[in-house]
Amino acid sequence: MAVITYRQALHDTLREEMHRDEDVFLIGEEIGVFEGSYKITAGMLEEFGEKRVRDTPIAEEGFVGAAVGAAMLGLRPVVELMTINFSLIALDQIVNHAAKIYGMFGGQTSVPMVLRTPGGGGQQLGATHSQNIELYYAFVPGLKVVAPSTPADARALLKASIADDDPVLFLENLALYNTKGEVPDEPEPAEIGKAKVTREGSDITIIGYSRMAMVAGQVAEQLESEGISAEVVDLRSLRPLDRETVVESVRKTGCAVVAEDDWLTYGIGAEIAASISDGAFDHLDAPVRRVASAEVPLPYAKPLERAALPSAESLTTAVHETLDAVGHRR
Amino acid sequence: MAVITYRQALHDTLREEMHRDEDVFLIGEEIGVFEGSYKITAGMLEEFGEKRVRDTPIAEEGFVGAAVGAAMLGLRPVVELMTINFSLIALDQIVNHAAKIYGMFGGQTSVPMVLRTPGGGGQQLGATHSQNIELYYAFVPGLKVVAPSTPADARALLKASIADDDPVLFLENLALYNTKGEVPDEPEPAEIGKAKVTREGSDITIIGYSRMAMVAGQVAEQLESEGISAEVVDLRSLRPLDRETVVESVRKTGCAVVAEDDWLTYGIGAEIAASISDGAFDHLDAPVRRVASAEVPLPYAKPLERAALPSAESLTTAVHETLDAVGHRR
Amino acid sequence: MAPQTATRSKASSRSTSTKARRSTSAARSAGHGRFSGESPEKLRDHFREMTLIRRFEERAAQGYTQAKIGGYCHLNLGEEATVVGLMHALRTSDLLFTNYREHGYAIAKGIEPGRVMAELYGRTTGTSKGWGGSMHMFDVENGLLGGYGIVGGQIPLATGAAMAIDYRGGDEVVMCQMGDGTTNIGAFHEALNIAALWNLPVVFVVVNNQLGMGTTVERSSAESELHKRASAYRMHGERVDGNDVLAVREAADRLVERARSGGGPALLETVSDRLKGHSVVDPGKYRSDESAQAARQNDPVVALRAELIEAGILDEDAAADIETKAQADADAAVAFADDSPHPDPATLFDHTYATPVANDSRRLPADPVFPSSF
Amino acid sequence: MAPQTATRSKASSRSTSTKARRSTSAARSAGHGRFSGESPEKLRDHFREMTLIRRFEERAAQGYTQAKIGGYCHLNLGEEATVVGLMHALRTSDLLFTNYREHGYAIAKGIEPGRVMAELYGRTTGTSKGWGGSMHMFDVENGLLGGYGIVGGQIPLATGAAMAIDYRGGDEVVMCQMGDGTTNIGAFHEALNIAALWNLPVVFVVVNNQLGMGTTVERSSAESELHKRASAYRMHGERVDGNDVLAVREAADRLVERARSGGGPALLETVSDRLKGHSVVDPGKYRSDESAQAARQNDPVVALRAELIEAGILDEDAAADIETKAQADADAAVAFADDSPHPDPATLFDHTYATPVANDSRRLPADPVFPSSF
Ligand SMILES: Cc1ncc(C[n+]2csc(CCOP(=O)(O)OP(=O)(O)O)c2C)c(N)n1
Ligand SMILES: Cc1ncc(C[n+]2csc(CCOP(=O)(O)OP(=O)(O)O)c2C)c(N)n1
Ligand SMILES: [Mg+2]
Ligand SMILES: [Mg+2]
Repeated sequence: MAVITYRQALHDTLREEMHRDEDVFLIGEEIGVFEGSYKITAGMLEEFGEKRVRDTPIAEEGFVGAAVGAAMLGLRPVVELMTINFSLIALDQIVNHAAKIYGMFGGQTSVPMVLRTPGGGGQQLGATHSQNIELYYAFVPGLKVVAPSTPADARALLKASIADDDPVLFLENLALYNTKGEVPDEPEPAEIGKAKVTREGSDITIIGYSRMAMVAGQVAEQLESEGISAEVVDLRSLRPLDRETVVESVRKTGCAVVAEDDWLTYGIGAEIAASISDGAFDHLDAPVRRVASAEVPLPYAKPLERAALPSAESLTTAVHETLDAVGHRR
Repeated sequence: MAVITYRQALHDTLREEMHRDEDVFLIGEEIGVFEGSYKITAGMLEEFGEKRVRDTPIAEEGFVGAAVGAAMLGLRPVVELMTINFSLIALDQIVNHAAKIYGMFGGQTSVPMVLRTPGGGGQQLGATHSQNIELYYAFVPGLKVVAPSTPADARALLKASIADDDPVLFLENLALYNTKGEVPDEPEPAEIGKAKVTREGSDITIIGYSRMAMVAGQVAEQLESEGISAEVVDLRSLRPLDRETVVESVRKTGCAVVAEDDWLTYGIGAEIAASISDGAFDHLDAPVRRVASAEVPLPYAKPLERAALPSAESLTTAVHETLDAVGHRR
Repeated sequence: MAPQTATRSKASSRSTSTKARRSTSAARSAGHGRFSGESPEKLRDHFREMTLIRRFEERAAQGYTQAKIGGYCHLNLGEEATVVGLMHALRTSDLLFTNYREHGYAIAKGIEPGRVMAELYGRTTGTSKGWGGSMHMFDVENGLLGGYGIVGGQIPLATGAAMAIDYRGGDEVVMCQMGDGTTNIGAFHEALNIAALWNLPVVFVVVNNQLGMGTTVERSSAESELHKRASAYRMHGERVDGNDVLAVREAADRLVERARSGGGPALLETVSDRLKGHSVVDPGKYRSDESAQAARQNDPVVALRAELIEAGILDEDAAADIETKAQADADAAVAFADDSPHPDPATLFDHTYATPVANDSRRLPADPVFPSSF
Repeated sequence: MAPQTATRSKASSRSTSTKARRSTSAARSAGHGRFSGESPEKLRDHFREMTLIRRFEERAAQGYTQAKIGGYCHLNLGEEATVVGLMHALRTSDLLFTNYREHGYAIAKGIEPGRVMAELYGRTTGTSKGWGGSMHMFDVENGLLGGYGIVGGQIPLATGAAMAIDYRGGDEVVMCQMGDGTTNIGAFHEALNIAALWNLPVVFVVVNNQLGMGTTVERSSAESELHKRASAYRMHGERVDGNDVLAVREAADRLVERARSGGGPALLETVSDRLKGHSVVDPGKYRSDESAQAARQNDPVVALRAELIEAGILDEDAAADIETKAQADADAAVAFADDSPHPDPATLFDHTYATPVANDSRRLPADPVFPSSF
């Protein structure tokens, strides 16, 4: 067990997989000479050479599509999309091609590829560079979408994603790269499609993924000092979605808050709230509450950006108000 | 009042708006010489000339972006995207540009444009040509999304969309073009952002939009003959979303089924179900049920396609089972 | 016909429409000389294949009208010389990516016509087990890596396949077919740049049938000599008469072997006609009578038949035999398709994922989100 | 320098890097002759503006280091001659679309430096009221129709603006700036084709600073003489020395007036250097010492100063005065920005829609979906 950053966990795992399997290669903008916009691939061009660490022109549709084509022939490309915002340009190749090629041709060829990309706001990057649009992928049958919140999960899920024969969108987050956590030296690949109760509790369930799963853990810890026992569920996989783990927790606690970085209306949390309201119908003591971004094109100026994004404070408020609604004593 | 098809309603309204306002023009693939893939614009090139009915190369990103740029200068382009499936290629221009230009530049220029596009499956067009991905637009602040289900609403909402100073995604449906209905000769523009109770009832609420709002109406009529009184809410606008009208109906009926053509998980219905479960929490007698497409890349073969898509039958089953759950006598 | 290269500055500036085409009479006057060095058997084979594709497509149109075939249905009528010429340049192990107008390619690449028709009929014996339909044929064994319905979608994929061949040091070549209208989409630009930059073994073929639906090349492409667009990537580009099976074969052969031996990608433009509408349902009203008439006069199947007879390579009887056989094969394909089973709705969830996964949704529309047991 | 056109076949094949640039000594030896016919006042103006941009960008870098500026921050250091030369070709009513590296353009197009700095500082007095930041400046009055952060995103928009001008019969011209790396994205291809096809009044400018982040032109563009890519659209293309403000101005003037008088779109490539990293935070480790050194030696501000002094158009004192004034203006811009108010969080929902609409969500993260009153 070593304590390393999320960035390091990604870097180590990529290297390990590159050593393990000749068919694994990296492709994306600025991953080689520039060493990656967020330095995940630092040093890897030197270690593995141009064939396996491939800098591309600025042509998201072209190089993502090329990775799909290479995967159809059995290579295992790991694509870096500089941020999820730029993935829109490649969306046709991902949604209409990567996700459909296996089914549309009757199961004749699989598309074993991983698309790594960070989402997230809070860096004053403005409306076009701060989005949380994992929904665009999580919605699509044929894709798998994972969203680790810890270095350990980043490592275990990246291993699983590379081993998987289907296209996997691997969601990272700008705010997580420098976070630290314990990572087993020889981790097992995680099972894609499984959520995890990362903290047990009895008063309320907080559900999150990616950055907000981390925030949820911090809030739960803080709540404990107030005498509130919050259970935290980290979704980890957005597609497939592990409704059972979420619902089981809420059946126990009787109330829930969903924490997400994306916009509220039609966001990931809508499905979580709908699923809880359905699966825990007889157990819910209050409506499921959602904490999400304000529905605006995210402004650049710090005071506006701060007001628009969910945080430990807004999550705490929602937990308190939900507990008030169920008559929980603090 | 004349009884006309949905196609005719669109055609008439486009002509009328072109005559009313010189700044309105049409742009898209095959809308002129070919008269439109679905013939909405038949005869209009001849009537209005090449300047105002502009055939484009196959370049969705290019011509949609050009329409955005023209709208920034005050023209009012009405874009036809041949089907919503091809809109993915233009998504960056719609989501990162059209939707954000007003806010990102501090409100200095609006983008008054309409994007008309049909969605829908059921025509054996296969996985890439049968999608219901209105979610991609409904999710985005800065866009407005309307989805009329009748010729009258098609006409009234198209007028409202062209009059609106923001980018509006106007969702049509392949299965609606030939449907007929009464249309007032001099309609008022509809108010964007408002749902409508299209049929009153007391036992259950069925919520739908676009094709499934029409199917919901047919099912409700059929149910009446069984002695079931179903209220139907046609959302009409997906963004903004009129939660109040939906919730008020369910507060009255005590149970609800959402009918949608898209995939269930993270689909439009998730938000509807979550909102009902929240806003009608104390009035709901059973979980909100969703009827949606099976989560697969839609196959070509008819028996498979039929099994995957929602229909009057599957909606009826869901209504029956929901009424059973609340103990309603039939 | 001398190859025209877009990378050389002296590329001729013939217009897109008729000039690039050898007129039938010119072909005839070339007489036997034009076929010298060709094995008569091979020439007859070309005619046989072109005729089979013609008959097959006619039966497909019929099947569509009878509602045996659904969705969109785009035919290769008028493109038979191009299809056969191109496919003769490929080995079975070479990989082909096409657009949605690919029935003829599937057959010429070696797939049984019955399996192609069965796909149109949506049957389990089809090339894609009925999951793909007319636009989405696929067959690993014969190296057809897919017909694709999204305009331009196949171009990055083909480029990636070539990258994989290069990565592994294989000697296969990828051919990527597309239409004239498709050269205007972003994916074309991005992929060709990448292919040239990385010197990948891929030959891009623009089948210029002079129309994208109802839009002429001149109304959609600012550079209407499409092969010249290769120059934006320092890529070799050239144009041939798409109605001339030998010219197409020669150019394709040369460019495929060039790519195979490390010479890099190329862009080949073939110029021909669309004999019918964009798809079976399109009456083509936007087309002038003269243009439709001219297309019929350039019919490559009719022309080759006449040329082969004039050159003494075929006689009327032999030609008729070939035609009868082609008709029988097309009919047999229909019979095979019609006798084949429809997919069982129970298989609906069989092809969402290659690696099974926890919590995958397998819900039919009437099913609740949670099974009652939960 | 004679214009090189990509549509003419004899375009020279100089390499991208140094050859296209006039060396400082060559410029010097051109002596007074090179400036003949130029008004000395205008030449001093060019130097003044270039110096102001230089000082402004240095202060922006400082503001970023002090965390007064957030997000990404891309500077025009090394591109001052290009920026000033281009902007002098435009009228106030002409419209400019740029990428995210646009501070200098905003100033040279006529916007008060204080408002540009205030945008970087995220204040209400900024060009976009603090909503846009470094990458997203906008000002209708001065015809800046936006800096855009998505690579290539501005190209279709600019094309559409030109379409609107054409639609209305106006005489404005659109200029669309972009970087070298941007010529590889699909939007470039789609938009240039459309602009050429419809003969729109737009001049596309590729500011070839020879790097896209850490990627050289040769590693990203198969045709590295980027102006030649215009030929794929039968569009006029040419290349000039981006370190030479007069060469840039002359070419831009000519192409803008050509577009204004119905001559259609053109592609102008300017070749210069990036003096610093891609953005303020980039140390540029991937760059060789020689390349960075060469860039510094080609510094266009230093070169113009020396040339003007040698030609007797400036003396040391006058030059120093201009520099002092530029520094004072940059400092004043900072002071203005720093004194300006931050936006009030209560204005968060002010700019989602131009036409108010029923049921718009105005929820803060901690707010419930339904107000308790519902
Ligand atoms: C991205 C996209 N846009 C539009 C369409 C609709 N469409 C299908 S075929 C076609 C015309 C293509 O013309 P061309 O490339 O010349 O090929 P051809 O049909 O002539 O073989 C169009 C516009 C599509 N399938 N995909
Ligand atoms: C679609 C898209 N992909 C990637 C990026 C990230 N990115 C920002 S600037 C840049 C390099 C652009 O290079 P160039 O066009 O030469 O412009 P320069 O920065 O040199 O002015 C990249 C890759 C982006 N903003 N948008
Ligand atoms: Mg064509
Ligand atoms: Mg650059």
